[in-house]
Amino acid sequence: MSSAPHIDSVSRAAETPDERQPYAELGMKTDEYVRVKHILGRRPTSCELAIYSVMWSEHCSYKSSKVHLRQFGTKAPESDALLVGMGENAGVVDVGDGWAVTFKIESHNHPSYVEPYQGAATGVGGIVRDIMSMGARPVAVMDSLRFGPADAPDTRRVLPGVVAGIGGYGNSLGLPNIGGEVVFDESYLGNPLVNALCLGVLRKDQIKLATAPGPGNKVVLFGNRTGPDGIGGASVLASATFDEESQAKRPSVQVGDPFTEKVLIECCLELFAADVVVGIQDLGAAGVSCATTELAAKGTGGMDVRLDLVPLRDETLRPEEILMSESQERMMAVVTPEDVDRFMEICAKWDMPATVIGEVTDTGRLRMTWHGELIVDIPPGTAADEGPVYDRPYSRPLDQDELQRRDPAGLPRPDDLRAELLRLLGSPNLASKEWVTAQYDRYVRGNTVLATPADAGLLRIDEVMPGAEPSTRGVAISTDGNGRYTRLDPYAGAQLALAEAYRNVAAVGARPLAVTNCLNFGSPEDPEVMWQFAEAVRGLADACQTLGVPVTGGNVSFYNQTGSTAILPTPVVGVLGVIDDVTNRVRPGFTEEGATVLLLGETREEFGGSEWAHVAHGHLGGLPPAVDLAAERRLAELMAAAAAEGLLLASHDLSDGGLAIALAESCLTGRYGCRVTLPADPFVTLFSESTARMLVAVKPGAESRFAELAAGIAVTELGRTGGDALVIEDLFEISITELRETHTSTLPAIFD
Amino acid sequence: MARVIVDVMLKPEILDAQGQAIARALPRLGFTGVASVRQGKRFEVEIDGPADDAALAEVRKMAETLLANTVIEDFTLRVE
Amino acid sequence: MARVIVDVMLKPEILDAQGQAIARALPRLGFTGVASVRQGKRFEVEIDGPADDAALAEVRKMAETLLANTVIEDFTLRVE
Amino acid sequence: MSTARVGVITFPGSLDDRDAARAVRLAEARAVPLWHADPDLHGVDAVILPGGFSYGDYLRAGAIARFAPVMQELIPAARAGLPVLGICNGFQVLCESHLLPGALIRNENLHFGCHDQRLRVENTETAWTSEYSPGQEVVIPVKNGEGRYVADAATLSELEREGRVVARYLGVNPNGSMNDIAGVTNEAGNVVGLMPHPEHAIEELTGPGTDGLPFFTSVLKRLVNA
Ligand SMILES: Nc1ncnc2c1ncn2[C@@H]1O[C@H](COP(=O)(O)OP(=O)(O)O)[C@@H](O)[C@H]1O
Ligand SMILES: [Mg+2]
Repeated sequence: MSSAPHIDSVSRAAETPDERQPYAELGMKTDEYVRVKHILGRRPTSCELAIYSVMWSEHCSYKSSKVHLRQFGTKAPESDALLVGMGENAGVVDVGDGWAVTFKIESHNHPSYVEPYQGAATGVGGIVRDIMSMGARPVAVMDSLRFGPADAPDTRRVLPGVVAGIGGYGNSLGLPNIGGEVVFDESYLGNPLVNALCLGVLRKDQIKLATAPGPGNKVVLFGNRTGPDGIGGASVLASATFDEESQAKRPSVQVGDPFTEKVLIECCLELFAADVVVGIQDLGAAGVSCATTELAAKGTGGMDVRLDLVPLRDETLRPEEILMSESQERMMAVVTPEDVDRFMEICAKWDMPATVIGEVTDTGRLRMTWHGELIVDIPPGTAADEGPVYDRPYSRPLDQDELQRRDPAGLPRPDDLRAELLRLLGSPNLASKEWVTAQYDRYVRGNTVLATPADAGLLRIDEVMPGAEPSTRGVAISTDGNGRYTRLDPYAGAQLALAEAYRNVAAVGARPLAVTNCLNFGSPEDPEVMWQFAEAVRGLADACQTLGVPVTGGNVSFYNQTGSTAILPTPVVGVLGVIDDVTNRVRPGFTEEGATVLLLGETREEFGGSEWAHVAHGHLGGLPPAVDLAAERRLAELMAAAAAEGLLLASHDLSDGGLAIALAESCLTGRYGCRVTLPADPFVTLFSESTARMLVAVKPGAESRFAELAAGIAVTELGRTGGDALVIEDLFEISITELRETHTSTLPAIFD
Repeated sequence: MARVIVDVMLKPEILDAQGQAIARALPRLGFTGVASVRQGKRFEVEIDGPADDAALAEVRKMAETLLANTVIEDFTLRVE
Repeated sequence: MARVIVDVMLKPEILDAQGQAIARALPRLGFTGVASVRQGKRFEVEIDGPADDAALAEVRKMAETLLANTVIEDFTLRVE
Repeated sequence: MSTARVGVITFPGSLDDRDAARAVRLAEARAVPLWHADPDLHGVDAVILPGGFSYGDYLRAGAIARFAPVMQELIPAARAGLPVLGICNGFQVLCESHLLPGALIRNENLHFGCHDQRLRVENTETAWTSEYSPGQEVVIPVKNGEGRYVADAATLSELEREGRVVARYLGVNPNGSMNDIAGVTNEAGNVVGLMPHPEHAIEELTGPGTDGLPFFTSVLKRLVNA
């Protein structure tokens, strides 16, 4: 290539110390740029600038959130289960019998707004590769989604594309989708949230880490070739460096290739099984820049890379663009020289392109060359770990007090409770999500014990990998988040998200063990948003400590706002639990007649941020329901004990829409109705959203044993299962047919 | 009545996984001499009136908003 | 180097659900005057040599065996 | 465990191959993995082509898999009477290979759909359905994006006349299949293609029931009696 004059080499950088560089256009602050110069003792080359600008971006460096996220570590509860904590691609939890699981949730919000299908698809692809890079087999996915009002025209553009993208990608990978959320609110209209979670399983002694130790070891890039994907931002770099003609417009979106990802999964697992991988890292945001700097920083400390060896889809790509490309379905591995042949053989079996592009060194420098010229020479840790850290100012929003004073207690209450129940049941947030979930494969791999509409997804982990020990265990997982609660009180709101996910996992009979989270907020440069963020993190960290479930990892998504209006602060929390004998799981739904229906926990008059206030009055104000972590914990212990003894026919946690919705859904899922009597004020009993509550149906004959176990918990006997209607004595009845019609027609009417 | 053909192809810089999968399969099937394959979509739009400028402008708008996803695809129009 | 275009459309007797869905959506988006829409596939096959008879015969075979399923689809070839 | 050996082919992009193998084991036969690139059936007594998206189904479902080396062995063997079951993507591959008539195209509603589906087993004479009773109603998951069975009028009436529709959708037709067809067989009854996934209905714990198991025990019985 005769392009030598265009290459901004290290020596050229040294000779032209004052050349103007487009650091500001790349999102870098002047002091950050000055710091890079200081680190290098000269101006960076354009390739080095590319690396620092992306590694020090909010997305990769967590510069605004780091000071707060530390609490997840400092407040972490003691846990024997945690094998790998925060700071790696994903946390790893010991689930017994020699097995471990890894899980993490990540956002792909903005790309999904720009191009819903591909944005959501590549969101799934990215989180799956994170899980693979821990040495695990990905075994399930979940998706937590937020959209503008269901009937808004733009929601009709975004939602079907997002759902098709998640299904199109996840289904093609053979990963069952075992749960998630779909929530509608005005605030997400220009900022939908697409958070994808992946769960992986591995043998406890086979954890892989993103590290490149051992000088002389080879660095292998494998998977799809590198193209100009997602490097819209790099074009400014191009304009400073390149001639006109190479400035062809670069796409800012990435497109997914799920077939290649599926083959990549199988290929990686075979590489792991053959034990030919020393360290491994997925290529996600910041692509080669991120993989090389992070691998080198965590390993022996040095790496030499020949960037011109990176296989390209588009031969006109420049080194800066290669460094920033976000082409999907790529991985980077560190392999000993003796194992390279075997490594390549396995890749060839799977038809997976693989190329040695460099070598681990002990120089403490990441060096890259382009056709023989040195274009990068940096200490990798300075890019990967020593990015800027901001303690951004925060302040309680001016309207917070007024918002909290706007108490829903004074809202007019309905006379016709039957109509009110149906109105809520058919409202977009509470209506059946089958239109969405039917587009996801929940059966593939044959280990799905519970999926939609169960409170938590549940997988049996037996026979996940060939030659594994038998195990009777199952892993349950749920994600939850409530932006309205969090808006009213971010500290409590994050705790309520955790409490709900924890309760959902308990509902199926599993013991909650560990937490992941995705924190979706507006701009961190807005002190009021920053306050929401700080409060949410503090609340979550405190609650995790109290409940004894450590945060193992997560993701922060800032700048979710349209103009100066931020989304509702939306921490999404995933809780993972274990059930020792998966056949003891408790199912949702009244599947038999004659079981005693009990309400566990206390109901108070709590309507702040409730679905009722939202649907009936478009009202948001007051305080969210009270958090009672001790009660959540007791409830979870009761559920685990009752499940283990096989006392329960059915269970369903109470959350949005309260008891009314829990009863209706239990009738719908199980095909039997029930006849119940309300103990107190019918309106409050039906629609309040008090926490730490569960609806259970106890098997005939097990009542007294259950009562023994439930000592210390408020238990209200409501009635019995049976019949083909939901009957509320002295008030009303609704046939299951009518419930179903109301519940299932809302989304199809909008999206078909 | 007239027929307008709208051809929609992925922008050249976007990964064409479909075309790539076909191109990779060809040698296995004994087809050699193919440098590359790209896969796109073809729409046949039958319009009620003649394919005059106004009608074509209408179809162009249709292509832009519905038939093609201009974030990742280019399209061309022709009257058949 | 030459480029051969292979257009593949469902046989007319097979219900084209994609085309119909588009046709149904058009009036909602304010497009009138469209009688029908059909959706098919378009392949751009770049061949190494010239598009002579032998090469075209090769591409035709490729279309018959791989690019189209002649049980349900028709195809046409043209050099661009 | 019987000594019958049932091969399960893995193509790149196959997804339900482990599920099919599990079903074979639960039916008490031995599951033998077969690899797309290995042109050898390793002497198996029957073959299952599992669900998934072979080669991503990027061109057309099953279009590329049909040309895999293992298919060059399988196609003549199936013509000679080897029992072959194609599930979902496997059904698509069998149609593309012309072992079964017709084709499977994009669902009428254009969505991928995953449902617990009611079906009626219409033909219990095939290698894979003899353990059902004629007209038996079962619930088995369907999940597909290109599951709409189509064939020309002559083929369709021939299939109906000869009783070669193996199973039909009851209630809502999930994909717009002609005549509610969920599965068909060849003339000899040894090759069966099925859109629903019986391998996902073999255990109470993980499926909507165990209605799918007889597909796998049927072939076993046939092999043991052979
Ligand atoms: N909200 C959070 N809570 C806990 N850990 C977090 C959070 N956000 C990010 N992290 C951790 O910071 C590290 C870097 O995150 P990220 O950049 O998303 O990982 P990756 O580089 O694998 O994509 C990870 O270990 C991640 O788990
Ligand atoms: Mg990662």
